[in-house]
Amino acid sequence: MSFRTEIRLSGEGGQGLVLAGKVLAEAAAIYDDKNATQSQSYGPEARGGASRSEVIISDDEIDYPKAVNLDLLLALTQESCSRYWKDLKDDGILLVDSDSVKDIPEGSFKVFKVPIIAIAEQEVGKALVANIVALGIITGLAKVVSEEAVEAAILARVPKGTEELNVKAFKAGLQAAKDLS
Amino acid sequence: MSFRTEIRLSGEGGQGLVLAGKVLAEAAAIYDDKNATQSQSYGPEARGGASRSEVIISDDEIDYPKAVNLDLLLALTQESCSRYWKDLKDDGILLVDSDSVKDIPEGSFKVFKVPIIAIAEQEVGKALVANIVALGIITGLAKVVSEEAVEAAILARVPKGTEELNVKAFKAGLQAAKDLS
Amino acid sequence: MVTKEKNRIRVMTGNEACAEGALAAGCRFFAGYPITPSSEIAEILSRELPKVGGKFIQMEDEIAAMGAVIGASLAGSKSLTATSGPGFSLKQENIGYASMAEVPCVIVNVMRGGPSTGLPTLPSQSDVMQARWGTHGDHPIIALAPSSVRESFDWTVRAFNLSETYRVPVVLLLDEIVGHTSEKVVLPDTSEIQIVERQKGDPKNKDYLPYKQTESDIPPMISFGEGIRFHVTGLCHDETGFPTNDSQKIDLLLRRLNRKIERYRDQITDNQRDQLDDADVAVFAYGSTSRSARWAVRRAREEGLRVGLFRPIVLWPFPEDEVFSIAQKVHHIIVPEMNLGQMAHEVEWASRGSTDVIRINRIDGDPVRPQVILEKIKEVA
Amino acid sequence: MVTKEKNRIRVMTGNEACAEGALAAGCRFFAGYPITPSSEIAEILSRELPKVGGKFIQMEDEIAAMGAVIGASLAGSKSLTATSGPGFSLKQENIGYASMAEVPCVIVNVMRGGPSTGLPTLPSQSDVMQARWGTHGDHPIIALAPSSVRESFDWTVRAFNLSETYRVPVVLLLDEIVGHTSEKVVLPDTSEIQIVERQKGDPKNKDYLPYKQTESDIPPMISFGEGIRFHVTGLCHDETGFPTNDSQKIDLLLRRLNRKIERYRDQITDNQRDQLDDADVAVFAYGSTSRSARWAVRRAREEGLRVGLFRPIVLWPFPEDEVFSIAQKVHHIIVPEMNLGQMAHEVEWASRGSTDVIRINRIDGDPVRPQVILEKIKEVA
Amino acid sequence: MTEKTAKKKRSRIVVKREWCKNCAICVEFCPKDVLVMKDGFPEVVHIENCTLCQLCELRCPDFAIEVYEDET
Amino acid sequence: MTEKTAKKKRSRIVVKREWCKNCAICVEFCPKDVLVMKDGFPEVVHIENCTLCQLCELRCPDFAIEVYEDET
Amino acid sequence: MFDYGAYLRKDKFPLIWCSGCGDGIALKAMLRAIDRIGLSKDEIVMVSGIGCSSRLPGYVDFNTLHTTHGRAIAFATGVKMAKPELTVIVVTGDGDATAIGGNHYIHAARRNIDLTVILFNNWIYGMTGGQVSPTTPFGKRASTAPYGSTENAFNISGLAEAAGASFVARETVFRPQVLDKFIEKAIRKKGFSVVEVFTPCPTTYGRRNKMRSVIEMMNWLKDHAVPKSRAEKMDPQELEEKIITGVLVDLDLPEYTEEYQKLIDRVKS
Amino acid sequence: MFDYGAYLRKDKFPLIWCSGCGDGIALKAMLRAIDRIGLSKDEIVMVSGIGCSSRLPGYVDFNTLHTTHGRAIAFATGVKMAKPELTVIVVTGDGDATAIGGNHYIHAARRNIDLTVILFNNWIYGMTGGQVSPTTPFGKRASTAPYGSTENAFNISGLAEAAGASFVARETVFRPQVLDKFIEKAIRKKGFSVVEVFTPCPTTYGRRNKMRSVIEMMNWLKDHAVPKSRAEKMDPQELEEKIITGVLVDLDLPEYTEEYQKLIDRVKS
Ligand SMILES: Cc1ncc(C[n+]2csc(CCOP(=O)(O)OP(=O)(O)O)c2C)c(N)n1
Ligand SMILES: Cc1ncc(C[n+]2csc(CCOP(=O)(O)OP(=O)(O)O)c2C)c(N)n1
Ligand code: SF4
Ligand code: SF4
Ligand code: SF4
Ligand code: SF4
Repeated sequence: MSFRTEIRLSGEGGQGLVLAGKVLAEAAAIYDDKNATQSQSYGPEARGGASRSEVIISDDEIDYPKAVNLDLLLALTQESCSRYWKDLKDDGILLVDSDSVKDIPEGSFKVFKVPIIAIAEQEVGKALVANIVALGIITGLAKVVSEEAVEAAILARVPKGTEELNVKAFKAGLQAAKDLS
Repeated sequence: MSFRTEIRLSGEGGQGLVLAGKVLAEAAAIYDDKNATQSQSYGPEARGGASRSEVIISDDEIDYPKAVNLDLLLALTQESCSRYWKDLKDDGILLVDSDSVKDIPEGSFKVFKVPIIAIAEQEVGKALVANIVALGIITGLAKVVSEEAVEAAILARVPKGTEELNVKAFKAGLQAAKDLS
Repeated sequence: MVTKEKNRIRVMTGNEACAEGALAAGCRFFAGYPITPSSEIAEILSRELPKVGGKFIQMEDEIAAMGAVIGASLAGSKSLTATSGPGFSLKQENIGYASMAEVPCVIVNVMRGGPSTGLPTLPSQSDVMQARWGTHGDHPIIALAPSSVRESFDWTVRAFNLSETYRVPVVLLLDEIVGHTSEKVVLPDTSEIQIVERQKGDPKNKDYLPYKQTESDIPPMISFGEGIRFHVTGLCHDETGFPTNDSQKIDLLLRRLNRKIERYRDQITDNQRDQLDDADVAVFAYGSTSRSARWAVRRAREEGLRVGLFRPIVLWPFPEDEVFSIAQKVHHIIVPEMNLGQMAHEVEWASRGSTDVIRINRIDGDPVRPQVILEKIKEVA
Repeated sequence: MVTKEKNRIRVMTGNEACAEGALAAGCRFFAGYPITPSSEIAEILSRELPKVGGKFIQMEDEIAAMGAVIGASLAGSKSLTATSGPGFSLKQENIGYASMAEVPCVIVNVMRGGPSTGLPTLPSQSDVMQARWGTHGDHPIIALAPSSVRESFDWTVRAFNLSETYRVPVVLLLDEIVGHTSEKVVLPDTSEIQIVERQKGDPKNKDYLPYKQTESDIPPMISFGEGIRFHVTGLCHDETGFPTNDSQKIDLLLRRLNRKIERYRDQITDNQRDQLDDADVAVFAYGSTSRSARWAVRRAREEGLRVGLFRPIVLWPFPEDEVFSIAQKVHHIIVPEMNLGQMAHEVEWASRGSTDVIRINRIDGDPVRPQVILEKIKEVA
Repeated sequence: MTEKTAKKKRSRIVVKREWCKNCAICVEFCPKDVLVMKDGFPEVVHIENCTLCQLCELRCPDFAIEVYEDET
Repeated sequence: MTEKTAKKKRSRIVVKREWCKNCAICVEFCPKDVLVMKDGFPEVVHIENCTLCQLCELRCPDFAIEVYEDET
Repeated sequence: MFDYGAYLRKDKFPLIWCSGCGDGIALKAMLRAIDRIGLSKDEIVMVSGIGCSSRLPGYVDFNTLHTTHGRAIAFATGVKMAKPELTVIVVTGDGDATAIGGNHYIHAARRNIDLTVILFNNWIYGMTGGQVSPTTPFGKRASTAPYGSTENAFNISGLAEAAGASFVARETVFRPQVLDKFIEKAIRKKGFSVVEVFTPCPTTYGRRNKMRSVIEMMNWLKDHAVPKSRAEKMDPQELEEKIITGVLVDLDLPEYTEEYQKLIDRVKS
Repeated sequence: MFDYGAYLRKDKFPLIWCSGCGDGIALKAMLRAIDRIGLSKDEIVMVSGIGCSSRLPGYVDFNTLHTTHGRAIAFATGVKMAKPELTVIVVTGDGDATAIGGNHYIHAARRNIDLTVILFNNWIYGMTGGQVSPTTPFGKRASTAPYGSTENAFNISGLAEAAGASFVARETVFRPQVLDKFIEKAIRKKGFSVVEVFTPCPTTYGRRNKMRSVIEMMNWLKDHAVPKSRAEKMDPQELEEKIITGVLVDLDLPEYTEEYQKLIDRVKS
C-alpha cells in the first residue's frame, strides 16, 4: 500500500487546532504536492471542551478521510490524551504538552513530552501560538511535510501583521523537535 | 348481477341537492334496509355554479361508489342537463325542471318534464323546497325507495319547524309523479 | 348523520366515521389546520370533543398542530390530527420527532390529487410512499388504508391502539372517496370495541428510565405531571432520554426503534384475501381502489376466471412475505392505484422477479373504474 | 481556503466547493436558513454573491427560503438553497410546487444523522428515500450524490444544468463527511466548465404557452417582466397555466411531468463502474461511503478477488437497467450505506431476484469503515 | 350644477347578465333608488334620478353593472 | 449596620473549579474588588470587604461561585 | 366608466366567488389604483397564496403567481429580490397571511421590503368552508368554532405596524372610492405596505353569524367602520366591534432591496 | 446561598455553554423565581426548541421537553391544553422564537394561553455558529451578514404586545436580581407572558462585533439598559441602541385554557 500518514491534533476549544490542521493539510497539498484531507469535530465540542482536528496525508488519493490508525497524536490536554491514545499505531508518535498531560498512557508508541504552551508563552511571547509551536514540532518529528511548505502555508493563513510572530513560533517548534532527537 | 340504482341530482349551488341526496340515501339505508351511498361534487362548484349529488342504492354491498351509468338524472338547470345527460342508461329516466331546461337532449331514455320549481313556489309556497318536491317525483317515478322511508328520512333531516312545509312539498312531488303516469 | 332508534345503523361519510372512531378510541385531544378533503374531521371534533371533556384546537398551521399533538400526548391525552397532502408535507418534521421520541399519536391524511396544490377536491392515493419516507432519517412507520366507512371507524380505533401499544405515530390514509362518500354503516356496539391503553410506567419507581431497552423493546410511559421527571428530546439519546454521542448507545436506540415495528409485524399487519387459493391472477389493491378491484374480481370469477384479491389494510410495514408467497403461485399480479405505481414498486420488490406485475394507474382525479380492472384481468387470465 | 499562484489547486471542503460551483454555474440567488452541517454554503454565498451582483437572503425559515428560491427563479435568476434533514423536511411542500410549476432550482441537503434532530454534526445517508418521496403526490425528481470535494463542485454545476434543462428542482445530496472534510482539489478552469441556460421562450410570440406540450416535453420559459404575462399555479393546470378540472388535461400534464425525466434518463444518469467486467461480487455504493468501498474493492483485487464497484452519482432516477445487468452477472451485490438499507431496497427491486443483495448498514454517526466492506467481500467472494 | 344652463349629463346603465350574480348590492345601496331587482337582476327604473355617482358600479363585485355618462 | 453591637456577618466564598469556565465575570463586577483572577480562576483576596451582596454569585453563569454567610 | 377590461382576463369570467362576496369590489379598487399610478401590466407581478381571495390573480392580466397556502410573501420576496424593478403586489386572505403565513408577514414587514400586501379580511376561511380564522372575533361562530370562538382575534394592521411596516391602511369594501386611494398610496410607498380590506363572506361567515344576506353584511360594514380621526375621540367601549379605518402608518424608512443594492455597490467597488 | 442544587440535574454539569455565555445567569434567575413561587418540580413542564439556550431544560429537574427548532410554543400549547393544571415554561432563543418560530409566538400571544416564555435574546444564532438573527441590529456582523446586516431588527417585546400578550418584561443578565422578579411575575401571570432576556454570546456575536470579551459585553449591557421609566423621558435619538427594560405590559385578560374550560362546562351541561 501507498504511504498514508494520519495525524490527530487534540486539545480543547480555542487552542487553534483546527487552524493548525488546515495549515498542515495545505502545506502538504498545495506546497508539497501530495494529497491531504483535514476534518474536525463539530458541535458543542468545537466551542469549549474537547476539540480535535485530523489530517491525513498521502501520495495517493485518499479514500477514507477519517483517521483510524494514528501515526501521530498531539494532545494538549489530559482529557484529549486519555480519550484518543488508543487510536495510535504501535509505532506511532504521541506528542504531549508536558505541563498539561501528566498521566501518560503506556504503549509501544514513542512518547515526546514538550512544554509546548510554555514555549509559546515564554519563548515566543504568546500562549495563543502554541498551535503553531506544535506544528513546528510535528514537522520536525514526523517528516511528512517539508519545513518550507509548512512555513508557506502558515504565512498564507495567519492574519496580516501576525506573520512574524507565527514564524517565530514555528521555528521554536522546529528547534524543540531538534532538541528531542 | 344484483339490483343497483344510480341517481344523480343536478342543478346549481343553493338548490339543496346535497341534502336531497342525503335524504334519499338515508331513506334507502336506514328505513328501507338497503345499501346506499351518497356523494357530491366539492370545491368551488359546490358554492354557486353547477352542483351535483349522487345516490347509489343497492341490495348488495356497493363496491364502486361513483355513478357511471345513471338510472335517473334530475336536472334543475339547463347547464347541468347538458353536462350530464350522456351518463344516462339507455332505459334511464331524465327528469327536468320544465321551466329551466328547454333544450332537451335526444336519446332512448324516458324524459319527464315537470315545473318542479314552480310547483314548489306556487303549490307549496316556497321555491326553496324544490329539492323536496323533486324527491317526491323521484320516489314516485323510480320506485326504489318507499314513500314511508323517504318521508321518515325527510322528517329526521329537516330543521325543526319546517316539517310540515317539507312534507307538503314531498306530497306535491308524489302527486306530480302520479300525474305523469 | 341521521340515526335510527338503534343508533348504530347510520348513513355517514368516512370522515365522520373517522371522527367517531377517534372518540370511541378515547381520543381526547385534536389539533389541526383545515384542509380539503379532511376538514370535516376537525369540524366534528370541534363540536364533539368538549362534550366529553376533550380539547380541540385549530392551530396556526399544520406544523404547530403536529407539535401540539405531541405535547398533549406526552401530557397523557390520546391525540389526533387530520390533514391532506400539503399539510402532510408540513407535518413531516414533527412526525419524525414523534417517531424518535416515541410519542403515540395518530395522523390522518385524506389523500387528494397532487403534487402541490394539485386537485384539492379529487381523490388520489399518491401519498403512500410519502407516508413511509416523508421525514428525514431512517424511521419506522405504521400506515393504514381503510376502504369503507365502516373500516374508517374501525381502523381509526385500531390506529390509536397500535400507536399506544408501540409508542409510534400511526398514519391513517383515507382517500377523498372514502372520506367524502356517505355510506350505510352499522357501527359496532361500544362493548365490541377493543381499546388499548399505553403501557404505563410506575410513577413510584425511582429507577424509571423513559427509554429503557426493555425485553419488549417498548419502554413503558409516564405522562408529564405524574411524579417522575424526565427529559424528552429529538436528539439521539440514551435510555435516560438525555442526548448522547456514544455510537453504541445511538445504535441501540435507532435499531430498537426499527425493531419494535419489525418484530411485531405479525401483530400489526392485516389484510384481506379473497379467492386467492386457486388463483392464476391476483389483484393487489387497497383503499377505495380495492372496491373497484373487488367488483372486478367477483365479475371475473362469475365468468370463470381464476382471479383473487389481496387487499392490505396495513400498507406499512409492507406485507412482503404475503406478497412473495402469492407471487410464487400466480402468473400475474395486477396493481390498480390512483398514482403512478407506488405500491406496484413494492409488489415488484417483494415478488423478486417471480411473477409479472401489471400496473393500472389513474392520476387524473377519477377513481380507477371497475371495468378497467376487469378488462385487464380478462386480458391476462 | 488557501490558493496558490494557480488559483486552481486548493484545499477546501465539499461545502466550499458547492458554493463555488454554484457561483461558477451562474447562480445569482440564494435563500436559506442556517443548519448544521450545511451552513457554510450560506455563509460563503452571503460573502460572495454580492460581489458578482447576486443576492443572498437569510429567510425566516426553510419554507420561506424555498418559496423565495422559486420566486427568484421565475423572475429569471438561477437559484439555490441549502439545508440539512430537518430543513429538508420543511421544504418538501414547496419542492412539490417547484416540480408542479416546473421551476428550475437546486436544493442542497447535507445529510446528517436522523430521524428528527438526531445527530446534528455527524454524517448519514438516510435522506435518500426522502429526496425521492418527501413531498405529497406523484412527482419526478433528480437527485445527485457526489463523493468528493471535486465532485461537489462539478455536480453543483451539473445540478444547475440539469435543473435548467429539464425545468425541475434538483436535489444535491452531500453528506456531512463530503461537506465538512477539507481535501486537496484541482478546480477546472472556467473555460472547461460547461454551463447550460434554460431554454427561453420568445417574448414576442403572442401565442406563447407557458406549459405547452412541446415535442421535447419541456416547455420553454419566459421570466416575469419580460413582456409575456402568464399564470403560474400549483393546481393542476392546462397548457396556458390556468387551473383545470378536465381529467384529460390533468392526465396530459402529470404524465408529461414524469415523462420528461423518464425519457431523458440516459442523458441524466451518471455512474462510475470500476472493475466490474469480470466481477463475481459487486459493491454498490454512493456518496462518501463509496470512498470506503473503493478502498475495499482495490484491496480485494490486490488479493485476487474478483470484485467491482458500481457507484451511481445520480441516485434518482435510479439506474435500474444498469443494476439489473450487473445482477445478471454477479453472485452478490454488497450495498454499504449510512442508513438502514434504503438504496439496498432499490437494488433488490432492480435485481428482480437474480442475485443476492447484502446490506451493510451503519447508523450511529460513524462512516462505514473500509475494512468492514473488505471483510464482507472476503466472506462472500 | 349651480348654473341652469350647464350641459345636462345623461346616465346610461348597462347590466351584464352573464356576469351578474344577483346579489342586489347595486340596488340596495343606490342612494337615489335608481334600480330595483327584477327576476334576479337589477333593472333601471328611475334613470332620471341618477347622479352618476357610480356607486352601484363601484360596489358591484362582479363587473356586471356599468354606468356611462352620455352628453346630450 | 447602624448599631455597633450588631452581630457581625462573615462571608465565605467558595469556587467550584470543575464548573468554573474562567470568564472572570465574578471578579470584574464585584463592587468591592474582593476577588482577582489567578491561574484562570477567581481567588478571594479581600474577603473583609465583602458586603454579601452576592453579585458575583448571581452573575456567575456556571454555578461555580457561592457566597455563604457565616455568623460569627 | 373606468375600463377594467384592459386589465382583465375576461375569458376566465364570471368570477369564481359567491354571489355577494366582496372580493370583486376590492379587485376593482386595485385596478383603479394601478391605472392611476400608470404602471404597465408587464412590470406588475401579482402573487397570492391559497384561498378564495388568492384566486384573484387568475383574473388579471399581469404576471401572476398563485403559490402555496400562506407562502405568497415568501415567493414574492424572491421575485422582488431578483428583479427589484418590478412592482410586486401580494393578494392574500386573513388565513393565508396571518394564520399559516403569519411569520412571513411579520418578517417581510421587519425587512421593510417593497411589497404591497392587499389583505382580504373576511374573518373566516372561505375556501375550505368556514373554519375559524385568527381574525374571527371572540364568540363568533365558524365550522370549527360551533359554540363561538374562544380565541382573541388579531389586530393584523397593528401587527404589521409592530413588525416594522412603513405603510398600513384599513378600509372596507363598502367604501370602494376610498379603498382605491389607499391601495394607490400603498403601491406608491417604497417599503412594505399593507392594506387591510374588510370584505363580507356571506356564504361561510354571514350565514353562521346571523347576517343572512350580503346586504346585511354590507350594512354592518357601513355601520361599524369608524375613521381613525373619529376613533381617536372615542373611548374603548364605544370602539368595541368597530373597524378603525384610514391610513394607520405612513413612514419613510430604509427599504430592503435598496439597502441590499447599496451593499452590492459597496462590495463590488 | 440559594440552593440551586435542589433544582439541578447536577450529573449533566458542567453546562455546555461557552465561557461567559450569559444563559446560565438567566437560568439561575429562573430557578430563584420558581422557588419563590413555591412550585413543586413535578408540576412544572419546561419546553424548549433548538439552540444553545434551548439546551437549558436538560439541566433542570422538571418535566423537560426539548422539541424541534422553533416549535417549542406549539408543543407547549398541547401540553397546557391537555393538562392546564401544569405550569408550562418555554425556554427559547431569539432565532428559535422569532425567526422560524415567529408565527407560534404571535399566535400563542393572541390566544393568551397561559405559557411563560423566557426568551434569550443574544442577537445571533449561537448554536449554528453565529448567523444573522431577526434581532441582530442593522449593520452588525454575523457569519451570514459579513458586511453587516441589511435588515431591521425586531422589537420582539413590542411584537408580543401587538399580538395580544398579557405580560411582557425585558431585562439583561447584568441585573439578575431584577430579572428573577420579572420571571416570577411572568410565571404568576395567568395568560401569555414573555420575559425577553438580553444575554451575551461572546463566541459568535461579541467577537465579530468588536466586543472581544464577555466583560466588554456585560459592560455594554450595563451601559445600554435603560429602565422604562427613564426611557419615557428620553428622545428617540438618545434611545438608539438602547435596551428599554422593565415591565412593558401587564394586563388582566381572559386566558385561553380557562375560556376553553368554560366552553366545556357550557357544552357538557
Ligand atoms: C398547507 C395547506 N394547508 C391548508 C390548506 C387548505 N386551505 C386552503 S385555503 C385555506 C384558508 C383560506 O382562508 P383565507 O386565507 O382567509 O382566504 P379566503 O378563502 O377566506 O379568501 C386553507 C386552510 C392548503 N391549501 N394548504
Ligand atoms: C428546522 C431546523 N432548521 C434549522 C436548524 C438549525 N438550528 C439549530 S439552533 C438554530 C438557531 C439558534 O439560534 P437561537 O434560537 O437564537 O438560539 P441560541 O443558540 O443563540 O441560543 C438553528 C438555525 C434546526 N435544528 N432545525
Ligand atoms: S351588484 Fe353586480 S352582481 Fe350584484 S346584483 Fe348588481 S349587477 Fe348583479
Ligand atoms: S463567574 Fe463563575 S465561571 Fe466565571 S470566573 Fe467566576 S466562578 Fe468562574
Ligand atoms: S366562500 Fe366567502 S370568501 Fe369565498 S367566494 Fe364565497 S363569499 Fe367569497
Ligand atoms: S455560542 Fe453563544 S449562546 Fe451559545 S453557548 Fe456560546 S456564548 Fe452561549
